[in-house]
Amino acid sequence: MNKVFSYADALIRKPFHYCPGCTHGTIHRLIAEVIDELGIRERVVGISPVGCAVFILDYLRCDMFQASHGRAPAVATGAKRCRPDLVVFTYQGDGDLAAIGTSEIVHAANRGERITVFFVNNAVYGMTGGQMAPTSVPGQRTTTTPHGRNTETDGYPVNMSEMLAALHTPAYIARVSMHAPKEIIAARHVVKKAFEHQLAGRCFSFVEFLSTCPTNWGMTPVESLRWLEKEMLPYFPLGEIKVPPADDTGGRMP
Amino acid sequence: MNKVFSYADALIRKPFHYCPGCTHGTIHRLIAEVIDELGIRERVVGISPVGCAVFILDYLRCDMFQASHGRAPAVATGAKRCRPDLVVFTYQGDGDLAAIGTSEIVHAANRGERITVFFVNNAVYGMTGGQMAPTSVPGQRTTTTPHGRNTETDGYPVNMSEMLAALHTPAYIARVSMHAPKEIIAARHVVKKAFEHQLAGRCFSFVEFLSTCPTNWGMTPVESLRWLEKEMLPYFPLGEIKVPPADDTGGRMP
Amino acid sequence: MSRIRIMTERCKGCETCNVACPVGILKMSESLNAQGYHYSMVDDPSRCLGCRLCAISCPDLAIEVFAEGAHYRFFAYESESR
Amino acid sequence: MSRIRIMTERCKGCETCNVACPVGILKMSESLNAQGYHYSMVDDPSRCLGCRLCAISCPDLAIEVFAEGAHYRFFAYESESR
Amino acid sequence: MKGNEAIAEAAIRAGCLHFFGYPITPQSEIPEYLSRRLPELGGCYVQSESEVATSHMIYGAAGVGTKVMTSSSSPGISLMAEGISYLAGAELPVVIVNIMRAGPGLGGILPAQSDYAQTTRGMAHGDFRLIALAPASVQEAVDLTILAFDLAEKYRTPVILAGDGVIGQMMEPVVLPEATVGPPLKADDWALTGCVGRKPRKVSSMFLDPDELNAHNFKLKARFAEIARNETRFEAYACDEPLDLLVTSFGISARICRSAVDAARSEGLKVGLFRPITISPFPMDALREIIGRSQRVLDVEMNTGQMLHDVEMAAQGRCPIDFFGRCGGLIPSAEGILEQIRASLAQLPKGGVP
Amino acid sequence: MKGNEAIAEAAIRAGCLHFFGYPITPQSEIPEYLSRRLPELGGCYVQSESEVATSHMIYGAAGVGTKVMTSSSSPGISLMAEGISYLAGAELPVVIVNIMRAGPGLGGILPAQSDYAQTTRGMAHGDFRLIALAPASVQEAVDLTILAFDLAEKYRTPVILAGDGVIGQMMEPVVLPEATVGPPLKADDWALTGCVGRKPRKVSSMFLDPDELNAHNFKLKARFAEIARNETRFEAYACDEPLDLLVTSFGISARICRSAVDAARSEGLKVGLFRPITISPFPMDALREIIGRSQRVLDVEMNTGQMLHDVEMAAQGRCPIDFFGRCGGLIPSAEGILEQIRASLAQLPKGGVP
Amino acid sequence: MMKPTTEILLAGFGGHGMLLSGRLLAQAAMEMGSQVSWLPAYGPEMRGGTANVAVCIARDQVGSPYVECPHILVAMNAPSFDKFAPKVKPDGLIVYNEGLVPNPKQRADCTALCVNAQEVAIAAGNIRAANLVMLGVLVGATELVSDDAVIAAIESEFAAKARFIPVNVAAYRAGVAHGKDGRCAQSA
Amino acid sequence: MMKPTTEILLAGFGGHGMLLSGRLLAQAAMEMGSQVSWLPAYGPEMRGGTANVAVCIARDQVGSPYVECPHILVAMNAPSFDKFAPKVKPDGLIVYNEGLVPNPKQRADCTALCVNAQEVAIAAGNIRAANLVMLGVLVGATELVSDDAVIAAIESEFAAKARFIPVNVAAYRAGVAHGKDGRCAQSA
Ligand SMILES: Cc1ncc(C[n+]2csc(CCOP(=O)(O)OP(=O)(O)O)c2C)c(N)n1
Ligand SMILES: Cc1ncc(C[n+]2csc(CCOP(=O)(O)OP(=O)(O)O)c2C)c(N)n1
Ligand code: SF4
Ligand code: SF4
Ligand code: SF4
Ligand code: SF4
Ligand code: SF4
Ligand code: SF4
Ligand SMILES: [Mg+2]
Ligand SMILES: [Mg+2]
Repeated sequence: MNKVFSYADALIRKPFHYCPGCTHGTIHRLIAEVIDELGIRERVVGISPVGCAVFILDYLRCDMFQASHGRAPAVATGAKRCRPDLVVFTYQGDGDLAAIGTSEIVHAANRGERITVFFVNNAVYGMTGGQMAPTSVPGQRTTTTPHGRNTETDGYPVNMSEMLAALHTPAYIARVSMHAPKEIIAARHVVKKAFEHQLAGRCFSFVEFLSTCPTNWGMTPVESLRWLEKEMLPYFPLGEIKVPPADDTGGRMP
Repeated sequence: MNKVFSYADALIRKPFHYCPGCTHGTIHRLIAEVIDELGIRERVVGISPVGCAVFILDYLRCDMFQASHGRAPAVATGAKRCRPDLVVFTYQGDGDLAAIGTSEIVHAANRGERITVFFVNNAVYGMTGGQMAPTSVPGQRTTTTPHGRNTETDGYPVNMSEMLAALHTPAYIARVSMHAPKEIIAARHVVKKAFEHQLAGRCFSFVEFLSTCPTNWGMTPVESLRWLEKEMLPYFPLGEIKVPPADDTGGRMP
Repeated sequence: MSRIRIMTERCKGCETCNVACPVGILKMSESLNAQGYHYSMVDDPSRCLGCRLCAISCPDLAIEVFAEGAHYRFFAYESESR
Repeated sequence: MSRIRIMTERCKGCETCNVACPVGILKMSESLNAQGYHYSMVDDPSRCLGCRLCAISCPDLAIEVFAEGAHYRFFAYESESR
Repeated sequence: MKGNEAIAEAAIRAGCLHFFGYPITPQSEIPEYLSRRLPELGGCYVQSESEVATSHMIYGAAGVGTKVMTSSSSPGISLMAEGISYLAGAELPVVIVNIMRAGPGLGGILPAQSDYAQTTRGMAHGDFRLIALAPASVQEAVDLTILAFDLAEKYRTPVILAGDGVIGQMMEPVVLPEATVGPPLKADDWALTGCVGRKPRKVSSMFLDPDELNAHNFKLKARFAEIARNETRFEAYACDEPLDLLVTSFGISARICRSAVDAARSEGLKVGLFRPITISPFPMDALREIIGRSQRVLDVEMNTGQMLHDVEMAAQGRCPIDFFGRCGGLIPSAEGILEQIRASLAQLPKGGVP
Repeated sequence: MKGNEAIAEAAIRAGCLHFFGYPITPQSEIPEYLSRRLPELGGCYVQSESEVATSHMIYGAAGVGTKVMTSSSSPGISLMAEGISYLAGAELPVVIVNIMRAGPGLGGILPAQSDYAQTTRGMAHGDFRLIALAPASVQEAVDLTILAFDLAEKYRTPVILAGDGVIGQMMEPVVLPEATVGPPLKADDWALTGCVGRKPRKVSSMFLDPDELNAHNFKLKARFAEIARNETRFEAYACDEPLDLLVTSFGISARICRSAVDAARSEGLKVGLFRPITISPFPMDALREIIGRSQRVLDVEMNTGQMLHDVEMAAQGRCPIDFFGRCGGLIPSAEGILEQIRASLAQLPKGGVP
Repeated sequence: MMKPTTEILLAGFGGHGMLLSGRLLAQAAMEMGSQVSWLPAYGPEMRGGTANVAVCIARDQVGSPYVECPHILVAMNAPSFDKFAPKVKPDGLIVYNEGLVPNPKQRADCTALCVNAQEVAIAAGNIRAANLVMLGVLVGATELVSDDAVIAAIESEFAAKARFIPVNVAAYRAGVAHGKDGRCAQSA
Repeated sequence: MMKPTTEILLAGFGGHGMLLSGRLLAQAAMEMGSQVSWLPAYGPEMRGGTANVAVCIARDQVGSPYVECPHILVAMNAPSFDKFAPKVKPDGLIVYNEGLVPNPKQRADCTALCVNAQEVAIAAGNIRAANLVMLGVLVGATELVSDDAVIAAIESEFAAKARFIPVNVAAYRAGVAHGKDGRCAQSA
């Protein structure tokens, strides 16, 4: 019999330290599979965030930076501007990208850095123990919203993909989810497209993953897949939010 | 004869230090006039930025903070949360608000702080001598874009109003211009509306002013009014970009 | 009957009022004020409409406008309530 | 003919594969693995479609899938070019 | 009570009902606790988007006359540097808690004392020094939190409570002040509260006239000198007689040293312990006096030797100084320190070691 | 050449073709100059959105093996604090120019030396010290810029060029190195360049194992000690004989002191000048030796007394130290310093003043 | 066994609940008028990895809250046993879980006590109460604190989830019985 | 007049171009083999306010580039004159613009030279070249640098806008003539 599904080469064969059911692992795998598929592992420099996914450093078989909390897009800018031949991506959580790193992501997008950003939105600060994130949904209980996120004092969840899509410069912005196999399959194609835009010299590609945090959501992994679908999708609709125009030849959009 | 146009009380009668033709002065005046008209001078706390308009500190007859570069919305958050009875506004340039202060403005907007933000977009870093701003237009020559802003390396101008309007929370976002008397008149009404939203307890109102910087644009004041109209308007369309729904009663939007 | 008063010493010679005046009665002085600027002057005061556009446009608050009796408002600037 | 292999020691017992399997042939073990988790097991291997959905959903890379000969692909996952 | 929670509750008892902060290990219990309590008490908890923003939120809060606190840990404190300089320049009373962890960079999340130099000397650009208090127990964390608010108000200055992961994470019984909520800030004569019936005010750190800024800086310097005169605090433990060895240490490591010193004294060794409570202003004179009657000094820190600099300054070369540092999250054990005490004593030319 | 432009051109001559920065007075000529020159030379100039971002852009740039520089002024440097700690922790060679202005807070934009303590001690959280070089002329700014790149590469550490508004704004003739563009960074053995034919690498400051982080910190400490042994630089001017008064000063104020010392010597006064060129590591031993043969010390700074701390450390209480500081944008004049020299000499118990 | 300060280290995996056992012990001692400290050693991961906690109980002041060489070790699993048993002070006590410590390397100079915590917990009603069994063994063997004080601490800890109180108390009592028994004890 | 270091302060309003005059002077001196420094005092405002620059010319090394008490003051307007004239060193030289300094408070111990810079500049072809007139007076009176060196500096400064060279040179030469003349000179 043939193996029809196995490890990606770009993944180091070391068990993930993530909590049971945490979809960070799935997202790592998708990225690794696409790196393999595109044959770019030796050109890739990845940038890990501060957040649970800081450990992606230890899981990918390619050159990796560890960036400070929120600043991965700035690190990516420095790396890519100096070595345009590299394929540069960041991997960031919602605290990292949508809170402390807001400036860096907005301006990397707006300058049109030729990088790819993977944004893992699990609606909570995972690593630090489950505080409210800017992407927490209304009513969501976290360790700093004991009675649920109150829109009167905390506002509504920030929708980074739409916000970045309101800028003129960036080439590709899409949102995918990890809550069901068919969404994971769709996500894989989106990851590939995002890298392909970078390889084609197009500026800034961005993929938002809706992801689970069973531990801090206080649910079983299967419950959290359901919760993601039911509670997060209404605030974070899936799909390609911005794509380069059909006649784009690789430079900026007109 | 009756005086039909004169100083606002909320303005200190001290000549502006701004360059000839700089429309910062006009914007100061509009704000002062509306403060007078609404009779709120003694409840107002204003927050000055770092930029040419840092000196608004010396021109308004109300309590004033000086905030660090870009952080005025955070200062406003601190002030308003602790003293909800105050009427709090920030006054910020494009370097201040659209570059270094991106995080602070996005999150003040997204938390729905009950403050009013006046954003003066003159497409350049005025105070520091004319470097490129995130809002500089393609081809615009500045001291750090000697051959004009190059969209291939610097991206397109960031459109803050549209970007913030992509968020769910903020109540009111509008863009006005200083390039002609009729626009100034329109701007005055918008300034008033913005304050009124705050007074009605609605969250976050935001007014973007297109403004001139004759000195750093290297033009006469009259030329710069024309340049604003011709070069900036295409990237920064005027109008109300986000308004509360008609049935809004003063709280959050639904 | 309307008239404007230009506070010459506040004027920075930007000419914004000159282009704002719908009847074109403003021009710049030959001589310099103490700040070293050519300042704005009214050429033909009798034609002033009292429309306030010059004052509204002046970035340096150098213009006041006066009008006789119940002044006809060409447009709303301040709220009527005032 | 298809079959899957669950690397029991990598399994963290999250049950994601259980709900992903379209034919419902996966279930959790009674006993614990060395990490202390109930692990996923195949209940009725003969019914496995080789659809890969379990493996695709597993966050911990604990499942490999094998198929006989030219495997019928239910959907595109990897690019065909590979 | 857990140290972090004790600090949070102490702040409330000191009258602080407004907190702005960003999550970071190992201090997250402080915001978590306050996010629950403050709204109940009519105050506010705001989770900021970053520590940069936090430092300016407390600037706004203090500027309108509010007792306010934030807390963070090492990397977060670095991000507040510019804001702290503004707070110092504008003379705003705020309390900033730093539950230190191991650096530099991301480092690790385990306890350390690696921000001593930053806290006491070079917190940010410009001429200013801050008050910094270093507790050695949960009870002292409570007492110093309350003192921090008092000093901030009295001298119109930011005050740093310099704890570490051990203080933050450990549980000990504590006695809290009786009052459930302390008094508000006295700021009638300078806060921005709307200019009803008075002239408008400014809160600003901008002085474009160099003479004014020069005078402002020397005023701040004089104020710090006054603080040094009035508020310097330290613990001199078993330091009454001439010593063969003086152990110097601050915060939690001093607490551990105390066990080691006890053990050493029970062996008959002439060993004392000097612990600055105000690590800034540093109790220079007091330490110098005790060093003056010590044969040798052993400085113990959970870093590579930062307070060491101040100890050397106090010693003025008058006696040899040994250093024992564990960092990166390692905590020196009383046993390890005792061993080091013996090693230091063994260096003494004559006597000292029985 | 204007100081800022000279620094910019010197960086190019040192082989730096990549610059990331955010505008701030009084250093804006550096980015302006480089925004023109670097693209011509095939390098890049990127205007960042903030100094926070800048410090991480240079982290990315250096991490892929690029010679890189940024420049800023005091408040902007504070915003880089966290980033600098990461750079230090990850051992990345970068050059950071600080054209200091008056603080704290917004302060003013005129020249000052008010970031000495920050630069030399407490730049950020965590255990690390940096190399900091303080030029006293435009020529020296050029030389030290080039040296900064060398030292950064040799010791894999960030290096601070600590200038001030005077150095940045003044014009003086300079001699530049012949090479138009210097060599690239040697980073073959650690940079992230894509893992072709080798194992993947990491650039990180994270060490979750406390033993590893402890070892890392002590390694960094040992490296700094090595730097102190090898690279400490100073100028001792007219210090050969025993002195009635030793003037200590750094950077531009030392240059002004030199005129005052010249004038004093021409009056027959026994006055010398000690100027650290590496303000970090500080030339402690050299200064201590000279103070050993001086009656009195006069420390002159454009702040309220920051290097003073190091001078006191060197003096170890052996002789009285006077301080003369002007700050907030005020520049001490040679005449003013001369007066102060006379006043200090007048304090001497006997002799010294003719 | 009571010293001026008694230093106890409780160690296990992240999910084992040793931090809670330690907290109950500290709480009980405090109620009985002792000075106590409770210091967890935490890791960056939310789950997995060893988690241990140092509890010091003193008549007067607790000196160092950090314990490298405890008087008493309570080890839930093999990694904890292997890491900390060698550090126990001479004449110390080691309580370990024989279910998860298959090959204990015994110390000649210490007393050892063992119990199959999971088994006892299952018998008491819930495998997850194994940490309370361990605590019970410790208290049964040392009488550091009174059963009443521990049970009061359990009741206040689970006040919000009262249905868990009985099984935890049962597990604790079962542990105490084992501890008093001194099962599998071997003295130096 | 040549000292080991000659310290010159050129002062005026922001738009007056005194910084440029100073730069040309420094450039010329440098070309002639002297050591020089040029240090502007800048303000936060883009326009308005006084703007002044210190130029030091030395045979060897320039000591302090910061000049509080200059040997020579070139004052374009009254505020500059009033602020700096009292600080000029005894036996110093003060060049001022009589057009904008209506009531000069003369120093008994200094030489004063005056010119109506704007008038002379208008005569030379452009009122904005008044700064060159002032420079010319200074050089004419002191011969600190040669005319050729100054003119070379002007030419390189305006290389990109060559059409401005003639008027600037003319204004400079007119200033030199006035300086040599010693018009309105009054010695101590
Ligand atoms: C400057 C700074 N502030 C705060 C922290 C603490 N911190 C570590 S991870 C994190 C947030 C993690 O949340 P997210 O980015 O959503 O990632 P997740 O763990 O949820 O994947 C925070 C606040 C830090 N390390 N540095
Ligand atoms: C942290 C920090 N960085 C940079 C500066 C320098 N700076 C002062 S004003 C300014 C930009 C001004 O531009 P803008 O905000 O557009 O205001 P404008 O002057 O154009 O009105 C900058 C970069 C500063 N003061 N502080
Ligand atoms: S805490 Fe949440 S995000 Fe982090 S590993 Fe666990 S489940 Fe995943
Ligand atoms: S520099 Fe520009 S923005 Fe600043 S005052 Fe002058 S014209 Fe206005
Ligand atoms: S009021 Fe109207 S008409 Fe009269 S001068 Fe002004 S703009 Fe012209
Ligand atoms: S708009 Fe005002 S400042 Fe400008 S020219 Fe007219 S009066 Fe003068
Ligand atoms: S391959 Fe498909 S059918 Fe087979 S076990 Fe997995 S999910 Fe079920
Ligand atoms: S999805 Fe993977 S980890 Fe989860 S139960 Fe199935 S095999 Fe185990
Ligand atoms: Mg998250
Ligand atoms: Mg601007």
